[in-house]
Amino acid sequence: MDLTYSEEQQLIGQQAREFFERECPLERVRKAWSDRAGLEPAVWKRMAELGWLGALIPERFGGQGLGHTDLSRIVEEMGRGLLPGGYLGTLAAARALTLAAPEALQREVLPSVARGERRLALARSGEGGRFDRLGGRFYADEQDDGYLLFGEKLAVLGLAEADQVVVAAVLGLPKRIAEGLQLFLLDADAPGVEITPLATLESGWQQASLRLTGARVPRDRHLDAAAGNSPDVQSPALAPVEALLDLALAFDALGGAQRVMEMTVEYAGLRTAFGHPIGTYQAVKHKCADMLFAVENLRAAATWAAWVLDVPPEQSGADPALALAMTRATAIESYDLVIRHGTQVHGAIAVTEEHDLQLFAKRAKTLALSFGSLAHYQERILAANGFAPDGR
Amino acid sequence: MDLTYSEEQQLIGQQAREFFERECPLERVRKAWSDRAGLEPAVWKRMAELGWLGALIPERFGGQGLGHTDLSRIVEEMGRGLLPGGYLGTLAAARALTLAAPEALQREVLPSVARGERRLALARSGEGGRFDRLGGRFYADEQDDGYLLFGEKLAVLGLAEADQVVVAAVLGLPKRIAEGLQLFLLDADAPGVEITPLATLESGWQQASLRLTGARVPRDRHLDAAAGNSPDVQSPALAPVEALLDLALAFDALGGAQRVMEMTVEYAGLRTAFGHPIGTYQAVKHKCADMLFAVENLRAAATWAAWVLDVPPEQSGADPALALAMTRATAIESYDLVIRHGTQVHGAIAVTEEHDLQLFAKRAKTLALSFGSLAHYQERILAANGFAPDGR
Amino acid sequence: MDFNLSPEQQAYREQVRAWVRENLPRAPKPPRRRPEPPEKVRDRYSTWQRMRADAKLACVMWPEAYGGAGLGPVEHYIVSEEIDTLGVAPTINVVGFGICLPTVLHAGSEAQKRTYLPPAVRGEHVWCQLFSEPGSGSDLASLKTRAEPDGDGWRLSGQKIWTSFAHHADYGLCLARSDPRGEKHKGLSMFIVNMKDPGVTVRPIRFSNGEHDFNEVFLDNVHVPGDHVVGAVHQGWQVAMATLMLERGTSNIHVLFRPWIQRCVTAIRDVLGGEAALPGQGEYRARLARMLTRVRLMELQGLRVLNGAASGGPPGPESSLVKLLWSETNQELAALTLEVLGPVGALLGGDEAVPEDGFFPRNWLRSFGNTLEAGSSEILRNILAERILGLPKDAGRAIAAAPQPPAR
Amino acid sequence: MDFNLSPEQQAYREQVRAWVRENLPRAPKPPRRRPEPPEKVRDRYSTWQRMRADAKLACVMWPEAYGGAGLGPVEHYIVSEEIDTLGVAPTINVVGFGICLPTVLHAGSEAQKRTYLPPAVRGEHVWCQLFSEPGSGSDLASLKTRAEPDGDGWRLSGQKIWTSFAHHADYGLCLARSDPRGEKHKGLSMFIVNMKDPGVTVRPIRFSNGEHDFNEVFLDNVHVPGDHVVGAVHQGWQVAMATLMLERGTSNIHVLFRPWIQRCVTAIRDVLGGEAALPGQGEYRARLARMLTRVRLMELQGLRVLNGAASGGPPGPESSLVKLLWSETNQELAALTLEVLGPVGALLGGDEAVPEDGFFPRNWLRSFGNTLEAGSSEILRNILAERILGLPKDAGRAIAAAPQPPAR
Repeated sequence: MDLTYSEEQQLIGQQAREFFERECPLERVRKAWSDRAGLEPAVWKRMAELGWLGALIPERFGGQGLGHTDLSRIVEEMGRGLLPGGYLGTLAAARALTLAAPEALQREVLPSVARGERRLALARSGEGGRFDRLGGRFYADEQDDGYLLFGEKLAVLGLAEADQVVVAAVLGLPKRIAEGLQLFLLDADAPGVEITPLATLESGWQQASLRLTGARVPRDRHLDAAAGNSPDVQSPALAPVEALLDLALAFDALGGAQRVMEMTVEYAGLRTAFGHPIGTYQAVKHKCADMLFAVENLRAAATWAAWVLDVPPEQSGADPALALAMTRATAIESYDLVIRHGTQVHGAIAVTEEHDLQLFAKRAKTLALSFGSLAHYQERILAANGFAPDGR
Repeated sequence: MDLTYSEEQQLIGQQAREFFERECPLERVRKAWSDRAGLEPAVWKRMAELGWLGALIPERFGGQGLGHTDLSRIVEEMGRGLLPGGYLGTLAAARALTLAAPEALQREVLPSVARGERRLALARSGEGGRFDRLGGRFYADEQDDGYLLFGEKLAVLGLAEADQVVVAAVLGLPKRIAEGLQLFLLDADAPGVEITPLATLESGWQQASLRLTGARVPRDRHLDAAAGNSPDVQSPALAPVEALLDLALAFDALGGAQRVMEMTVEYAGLRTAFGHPIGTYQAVKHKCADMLFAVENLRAAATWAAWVLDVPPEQSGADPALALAMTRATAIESYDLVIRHGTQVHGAIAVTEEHDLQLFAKRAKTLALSFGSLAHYQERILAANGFAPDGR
Repeated sequence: MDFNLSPEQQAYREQVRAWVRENLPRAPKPPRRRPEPPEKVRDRYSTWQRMRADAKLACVMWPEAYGGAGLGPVEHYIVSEEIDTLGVAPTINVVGFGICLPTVLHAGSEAQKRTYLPPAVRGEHVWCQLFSEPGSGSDLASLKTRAEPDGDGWRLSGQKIWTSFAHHADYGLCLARSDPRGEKHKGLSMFIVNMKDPGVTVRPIRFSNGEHDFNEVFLDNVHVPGDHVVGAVHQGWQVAMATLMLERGTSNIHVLFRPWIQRCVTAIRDVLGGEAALPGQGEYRARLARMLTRVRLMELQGLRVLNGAASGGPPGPESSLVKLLWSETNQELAALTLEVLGPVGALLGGDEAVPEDGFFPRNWLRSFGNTLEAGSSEILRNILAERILGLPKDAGRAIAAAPQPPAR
Repeated sequence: MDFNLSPEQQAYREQVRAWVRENLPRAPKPPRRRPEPPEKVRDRYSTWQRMRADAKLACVMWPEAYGGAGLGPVEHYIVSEEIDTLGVAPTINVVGFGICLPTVLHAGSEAQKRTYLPPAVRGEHVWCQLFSEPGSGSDLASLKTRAEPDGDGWRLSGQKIWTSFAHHADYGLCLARSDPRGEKHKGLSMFIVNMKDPGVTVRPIRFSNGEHDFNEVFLDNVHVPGDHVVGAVHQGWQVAMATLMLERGTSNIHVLFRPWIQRCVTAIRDVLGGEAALPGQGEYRARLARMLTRVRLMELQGLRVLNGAASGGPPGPESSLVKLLWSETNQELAALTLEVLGPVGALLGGDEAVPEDGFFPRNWLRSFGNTLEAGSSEILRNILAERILGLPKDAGRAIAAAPQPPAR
């Protein structure tokens, strides 16, 4: 047992914090939000040079071949710095390609991703357990020379800046849900691909809606071609990619929540009322304690979940789906509590545009709403504990 | 608009408080609980003399013909004093007789109830929206000369000491639920009536289980005979009796919660820690404020609900079912909060048998569990606000 | 026990409703474009307020001599319900009518009353409240703005914050330290400041949702004539407290929340009433039932306040309860609505699926302020525990009743 | 990052399991009748403890010289998981092993260690902790029990409360004021009191659910020999604190809650898995999912504490987090279970439908104590805020680390 980060992992975290503080401080985040511009290309390029865009990509394709715990050190700092842009979209889609795509396609796509020259997004049918347009609903109609893709999804992270998008679609049957999702790689500017940027609460993530009206995909861009084209075969990449995204979102929450807590504790020690620092009053003090409770619980869950993904299931003894569901549920509730208490302790100043706290509030709410609800993760927790679905 | 009690109502409340403090202080309540004896017969008799056993019974049958608000002044004090015994059972069953029974049966039963010579209980099929044995499940099989009653209910308030019991049963169809309940009066010692006293968390209420295995009821004890014996006809007495019980349970909670709050506030002002009364610490102080919030909200809801029952619907402009559902939901949540905060402020002493607070904790929990759950009332609130049932 | 209005009061309500039916069509129209330019906002406000004043449906509790209707709190409540909830015109003088002008009414000189009250009723002047300061929020009595004698008047210097609608205001009611030797709530005076005077600078503070109600106000050697002091010199704290006590029973703020609450409830019903099962809908239903109950409790506690005010007694604990109820209920309901909406709740626009042009996320952002403005939840709980339950004050602190900035 | 035990530690676990498999059948049998007479309780305890001691599976972290096994915190944790959770024998010496005897081990003289530790390991002696007093709970340092010099020893007089298992105890570890001039935590000394000595009276305190763990202990001029002082005279507070710090990392109390938590989860699953739809089941499911997550967090924070203890560092915030997690989770889960059970949850017996002989309502009553014992939730939040986050102390209060009575 060793619940500490390796020296290397500590260094990654430290480097990431310094990098984001220097290259993208909150003033730049604000500018990216108001311009809806995402991350500056120069910063993206430097992240590529640091190897972060290829963090999980195998070394033979120009990546770093790191593990989830290594990666988490970077993503936590992105959450702390509210890094704008579609990093998570590129991360998830590249992971899908790494896990499922034919060698040739990986060779074509991944090195340029790692070099920062190609941005990706991932659009899933059924994200967060919703099989409507909000959760995504895509299907692939087989043709002689490939597939035609149809369907839509309201909000896809990073899509507004993506060059290509990996779509998880049902094979053949528009009404079908849940099982048999397979992956396809589409060019963002291909015919039949409609991308509409959205005005969002958190304006950094480059979210856009995706509408596919018969977008053509040749067979060599069907990632799961080798797995067979039966509608019952689920892409083996899907579960690990979903787990990766859940993990990344949880670490983003951890970094943000930790920072809001620090801001709040500092303020509570300085601001006085009735002759004493407000931190001397238990109404404030216990809110701070509850923030610590929330943050440390999230840290405990998230570091555990990263480890679960890094080792084989027989070694962790844990169901990755349960570990990630608990971690995401904790992330949603912890970040929410930290934002509410942090705002209440700061007072009215925290509700103004000029205060940084509200930026974190917007990111936290988007994390809670856009990628699977608390209820979705709770149902997964119950399912993993032997409960039948709440169907009655 | 006048949201104050009349002078008479104030007097009733004052008289009731003094009476219960004198005639049944908490030491006697404790004894009644440990002996499982209910209220002392002498006290019951004196309550009859004060007119409280016939509070809602028409004057021509020896009652007082009071309204719900008048009655609430007594019941609130019963809750404050944790009065043991089956008062509420007698109250509800007598109300059912008053509203539904043929004149002759009323004349036979009600005067002796008002004189304190006859105790009643009420057993409903489907209490709290549950149509299993926990909520009650009775049906009446028609015969030439009357009905045979079958079915069972786990816990009936006051049944252990009742002479007679009013049973709400489905006509004819053992599988039928919800609609078409009609009322029957049974002697507690009749053949086919099985009454088993229960060991309960709150040991004063004389709860017992009722099992009917073909108990015979002559036609003149079928309260709703005039309404017809179709299984689609619901006894008109049922909704108002249910409302009366909900109201009484809410006022019982109000009286108890108010007293626990007073005990706690007094303790918080006296007990010191680290050189100050614990009431100076916001962790304690704000718990007390939340108790006040809970109690005053319950008072607002309960007094309104009593008024809603006292005036015609077109005058109150309110749906009695909604008013009572909101009141009971508030009663359950408020009493629960007061108990939890009261215990936490008192510290370990409140968890001991010798402390009075735990008596209130037991009564509060029984109020929350035994007569319709919080969820049941919440569903009724939604239904009254135009929501379809949560069936999916 | 009677929760109904008297027949006369019900007749008054019908009268108000009849006026609304007739005059609503003639009311100024809402803006086509947002944000609406300030002069348009002011125009709409003045036009509608003038219509109300002409019909004696503005400031109905004020004496007729000052432009009111000489009626009681129940009629005031009826007018709030029937007119204020319509959302016809911007509420840019809500603080003026709620705090500033009642202070003039209760503590001002006859000349001040005749000068300031009638034009305000007619919508000609807008007022703002210059109380809170950057370092003095809940602990208002620690304020630092100085008033120094200057000839027959005073010179005011300092910084105020959280000043609602200062960018529209003609006058500000300013609490400042007139006696530098006075500590805390001693040595303060209440001044009427002309917001157009030299030395007054207004800087906007935007909410996190982009709306602009609040401002910072900088006072730099602003000259205030001697007859602009309200009440006695150095008695500003007492003036503020007395007004606050009197007005607490008639704020009716919770009534203004009804439309917002209804929008949320409707949006939730639309989603939960849909065909598809939503993960978590059981919990959402339970929470909504709790909120619906809270809304009812808010109305009932509001009636208890009204009943107290109508019978002339001192305000009881109910006004603090009403504040806790509307603030916490609106905040929780705003958050619940987003959860029920799901992914679409995080969107402000760009897609036809976004309901009501992004109202719900903006409403959620704004609702954070509810538990801070007009008395923070923490201060209110202290008040309930200390004033109503009689618990001792916090160790090392002397609590003072802080006049609070009002809510939207 | 590695959440797994080392191969050696896993091998140790297998060894412990093998011993359990072999010896559990020979363990003393649970009582047929309840309440079990005290001497039977003691018998069962001693027999099982002796079996463990013979197998070197008791107090494994203590040096072999004093009856332990000289192993580390991880092995101690493994033994807790594999043996303590079995519920074989009553835990009447849990306070002795958790606080009293570690104090002797860390601060006692060599003679004291040799005298008291080995027989306790073998189950021959039971200890209790005489710290809390009626007027001194969270604020332990205000305790009033006096120790007056008496020849070569001391005379103790005072009243102690919340003394778990005093009715079984042979010895008590007593914190008393040896220097009457000392204020608060100065001038206290730590004494070993023979509970059978004249002047010691034990009065039971029953829980609201009828169980009896706690007692009041009256000390009336109890003579204590001079060599029964643990650590230096007047240094009792420091002795208590040092022990507490050392032991905080290895209490493993949360592990003991696993069986209770499992019973509740199973009961809930039984009801919610039934055929009929239950009103509110959606909300119950959400709350249960939250509780299941909390249980996992409790285990993870427990591992973080263990990891800290194993690496020899000073205990971090995790032990307070573990306390908050087990106490609040167990309490909420106990209440949720009753709600899910519905009407049958209010019954203690008298009907075959009552599950597990009324365990669940009794468990609910007992759970009220969880957020009070072993550090109240309020004290723990102060500790987290002040010691970890560095917030200032409460106005007018100097917080002191109070050694707390342990949980069941």
